[in-house]
Amino acid sequence: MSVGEFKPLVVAFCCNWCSYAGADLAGTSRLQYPAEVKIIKVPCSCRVNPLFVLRAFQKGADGVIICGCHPGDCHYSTGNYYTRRRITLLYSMLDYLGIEKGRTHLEWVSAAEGVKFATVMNKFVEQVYELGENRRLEDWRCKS
Amino acid sequence: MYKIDKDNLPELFKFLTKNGTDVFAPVRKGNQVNFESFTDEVASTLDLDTLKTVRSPKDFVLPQVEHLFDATIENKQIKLETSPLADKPYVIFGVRPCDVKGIEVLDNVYLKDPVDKFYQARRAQGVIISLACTNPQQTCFCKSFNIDAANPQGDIAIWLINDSLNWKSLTDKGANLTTQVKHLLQESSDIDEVEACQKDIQLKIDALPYSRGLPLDKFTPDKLLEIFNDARWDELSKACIACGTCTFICPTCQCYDVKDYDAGKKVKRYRCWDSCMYSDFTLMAHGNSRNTQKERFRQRYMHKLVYHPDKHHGEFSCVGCGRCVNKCPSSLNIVKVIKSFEVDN
Amino acid sequence: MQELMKAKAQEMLSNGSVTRVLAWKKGDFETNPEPAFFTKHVDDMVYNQYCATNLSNFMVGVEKEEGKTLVFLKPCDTFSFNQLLKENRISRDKAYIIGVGCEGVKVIDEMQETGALLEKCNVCTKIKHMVYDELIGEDVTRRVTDDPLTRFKDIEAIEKMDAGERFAFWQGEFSKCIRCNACRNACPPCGCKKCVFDNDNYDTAQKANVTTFEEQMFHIIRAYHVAGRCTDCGECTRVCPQDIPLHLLNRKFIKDINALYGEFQAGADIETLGPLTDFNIDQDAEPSIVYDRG
Amino acid sequence: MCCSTHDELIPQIGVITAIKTETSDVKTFSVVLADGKGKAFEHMPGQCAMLSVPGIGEAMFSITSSPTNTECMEFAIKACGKLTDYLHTLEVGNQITIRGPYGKPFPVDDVLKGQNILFIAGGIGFAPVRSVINYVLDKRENYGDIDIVYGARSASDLVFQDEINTRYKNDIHLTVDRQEEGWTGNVGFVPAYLKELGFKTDKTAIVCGPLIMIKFVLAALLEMGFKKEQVFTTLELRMKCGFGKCGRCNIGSKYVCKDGPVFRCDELDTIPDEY
Repeated sequence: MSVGEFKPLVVAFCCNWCSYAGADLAGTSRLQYPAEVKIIKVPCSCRVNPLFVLRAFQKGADGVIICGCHPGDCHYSTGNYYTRRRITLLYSMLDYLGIEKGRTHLEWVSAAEGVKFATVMNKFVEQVYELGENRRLEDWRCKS
Repeated sequence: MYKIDKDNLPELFKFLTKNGTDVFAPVRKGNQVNFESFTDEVASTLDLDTLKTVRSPKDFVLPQVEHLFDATIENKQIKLETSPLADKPYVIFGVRPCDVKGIEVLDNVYLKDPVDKFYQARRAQGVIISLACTNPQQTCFCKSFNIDAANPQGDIAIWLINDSLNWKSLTDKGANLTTQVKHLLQESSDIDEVEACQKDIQLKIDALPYSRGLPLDKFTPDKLLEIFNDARWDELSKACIACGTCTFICPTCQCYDVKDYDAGKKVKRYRCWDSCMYSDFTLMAHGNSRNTQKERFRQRYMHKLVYHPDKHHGEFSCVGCGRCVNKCPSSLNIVKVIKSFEVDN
Repeated sequence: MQELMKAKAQEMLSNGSVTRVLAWKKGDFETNPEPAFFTKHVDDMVYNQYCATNLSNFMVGVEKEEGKTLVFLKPCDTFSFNQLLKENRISRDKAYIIGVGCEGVKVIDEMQETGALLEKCNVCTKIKHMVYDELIGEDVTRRVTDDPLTRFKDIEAIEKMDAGERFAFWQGEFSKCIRCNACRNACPPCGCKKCVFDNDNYDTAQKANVTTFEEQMFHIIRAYHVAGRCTDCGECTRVCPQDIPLHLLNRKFIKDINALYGEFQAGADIETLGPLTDFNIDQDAEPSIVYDRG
Repeated sequence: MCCSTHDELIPQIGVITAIKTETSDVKTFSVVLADGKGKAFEHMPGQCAMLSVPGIGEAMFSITSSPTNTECMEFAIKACGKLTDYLHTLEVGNQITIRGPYGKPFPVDDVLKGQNILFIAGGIGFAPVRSVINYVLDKRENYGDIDIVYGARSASDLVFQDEINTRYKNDIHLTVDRQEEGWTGNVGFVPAYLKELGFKTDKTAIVCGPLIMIKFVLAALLEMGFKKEQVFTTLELRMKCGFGKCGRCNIGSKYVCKDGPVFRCDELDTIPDEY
């Protein structure tokens, strides 16, 4: 693949109750967000095991974004408080290992924030475009 | 016999790599010495003084991972694309006498009925240049397995005396390589010097703590059941934490697993080293024939000391390199096992 | 000290107050004692500066067995014991803990002293036993440093590199990994019955590092699974046959946890919630703190 | 052997030409080469083959058909693991990979020739035995009397019903573990039934089934006056290569894949009890 053709793959883990509904709202409101984003619905953002993030990269993702309810709004009361700590540590570790910071992101998106969802996705995909193809966390077997 | 100065080795290696032969030689990185591919960058960190590389030269004939084929499934049709066999010549430089024997043990498994073609191809491409152990260490017990550290085997043998390498080719492969690099070697007839070096090595070996005879005569195939059922295995295996360190650094451990990796567009099948210390080694749908760590631990040592000799005319599949003595997290090792059988029950 | 320990162990075995003794047994050399269970005589027991193994981990193995176990623990090993206790993997009443002093564990190579102490001993601050029934001998444990931050010096050095350098550094280290699982098996909190890397239902169970990705994945996930539970006992680095500085991963988590969620030492007690099983509604930082710093 | 130009670990491609549902969890698959060249290889009764679906796994299966079946090879497979579950989802026309044959067969052309043979099988253990029975029936003149004792957990777990009702009808004695409606045959475990039937000892026995059954059948046979030398059995352990290299299927110094899977029962006394 030459550089000019680079089209990233972005995986978005969205919580069922807020962010996934937010994405829905973005869709029904006819707001544009990039087709590079592939959404995976999870019951709660705290369902996202660090292994999921790594495996998304392994299978060819160039960026991974996790979306959940705003702190305080979790459908399960406290799920996203755990997410907050876990993902902070994970991102910090990835940074420590020399993985580009821009490849991972976490954003709180409520069911009412269709606009925010679209904006966040646009911005994140743009950021991944700038970073280019994921090289540091890739598994060549899944690319060839 | 030939000679070459230690300082001229990089030149020799460069000549070989330029002519399409990969060279692997012991290179120091941090606290460790391992066989690395020779490049200009590593020339300054060549290390012929450290006795043992952490990983054994088994890597070159039986790599930890070997791709077998790629499979694609399209429209219910399976297509296989077989991985090519090794076809690039290489030289492993500085293999210790015990490790040379280790490769011979692997040969006896992989080059016989049926021949393993991947192994055979790698083996055929390689020239082994062995290095006598001028400074054997106290974890060595090669003498117990009748390996002469002063008389290394392989294709070419080398004695390092006062920074100069005494070079003697032992096989046709070795002779061919010698001819190829003759212009970089000097003729030599210092047989006395080599003999003196050999004597010196043998004296040092004799003085090692483990050279005073391990009771290997206790391990004979006719006593297979008796040893297998011995109560001592319980005690011996208690400290084992079921890691694969001993297996993976061992120059003769030969078991492998066959695995598939589904990479989306294709499935990659490869084989990789496996360890009998792992619980899934013998796990089947209906159960496990070796359920406890004691059984797994016993399997490893029984294989080395009884099963392998039973199948291969009395040849032990341990060469006394001492790597397990050095590296076991729980300080277990084959010497402790052998010694514990010294007294009959 | 060794003689006191032997006498005590023999006494407790003989009068039946314990069924077995977990300690170290003499090896072929002075330098390679192995962890061992004694049930009758303790003649072969030793205790010296080569007794490195964290015996707490072996307590998990005898949890299901009958009777009480007398176990000798160095100060830092007691943290692991507490951590295991907290996770209900061992029970307190099945152990009789005798705390022994520690002057640091010596590094050996080819069964010979190298003159160095284990890295963890060079930055040791764990001088007190966290849990014990009895302390034996005079206290020989020495404090190395009064500055608890000393142990984060190496981490800071890596943090100061740029991303490319960090990546190159870790690639160099991870590429040495032979996936022998020694770090996993020697680690007290790493105790899943079926490790995700052994579970055939996932394609993470590949047994070997086929690609550089798998080297990274194994170590990131392993470190992450013990984040907030790692007592920094240093067993992973000690047992690694390939000398990978694995403690630098675990300690990075500890450093982050301390900085973000307040000082925490796993194994210091058995009541405090672990940092990853707890939260602070108002004060926890957002993950964006990672993007914002340097 | 297959692919003489390349390594033994590289399989051939086979295609499933028929699937017969034997019981709720056993299906018999007929396999030929995908390139239309017929059977993948010739084998002898008791030998095994490595079947695989790339991406799912590879495992050793005994070949259920007799070599006298010149058209295809059959495998009776019970769904009990990752690969076997997947195989059960396959349809006629799907491809799998196959390599073999592996192992030492039953000595049908020497020791067993001219003998009266007693076949004893339990559950899916009938699969390898069927290969021998069909071989013997197809070369009937070479052998003496034959008897088959076959047991399963319930009547619906009996495999190869068609053949039981036709070809084997006159020679077979069936038993199920527990009484059930509509079952008129014997009820009880195989070893007990065996003693009840009370065979003469002028036979050679071939036993296959769950390990625990093999052990009890052997005890029963010895009690009835059989010698261990008269009894053959076939074992299985986890295998990866199939030819004595991968190092896991050994019992003592014998590899089940290469020195077995068929063992004469007196041989079992010389190897450790680790199977």
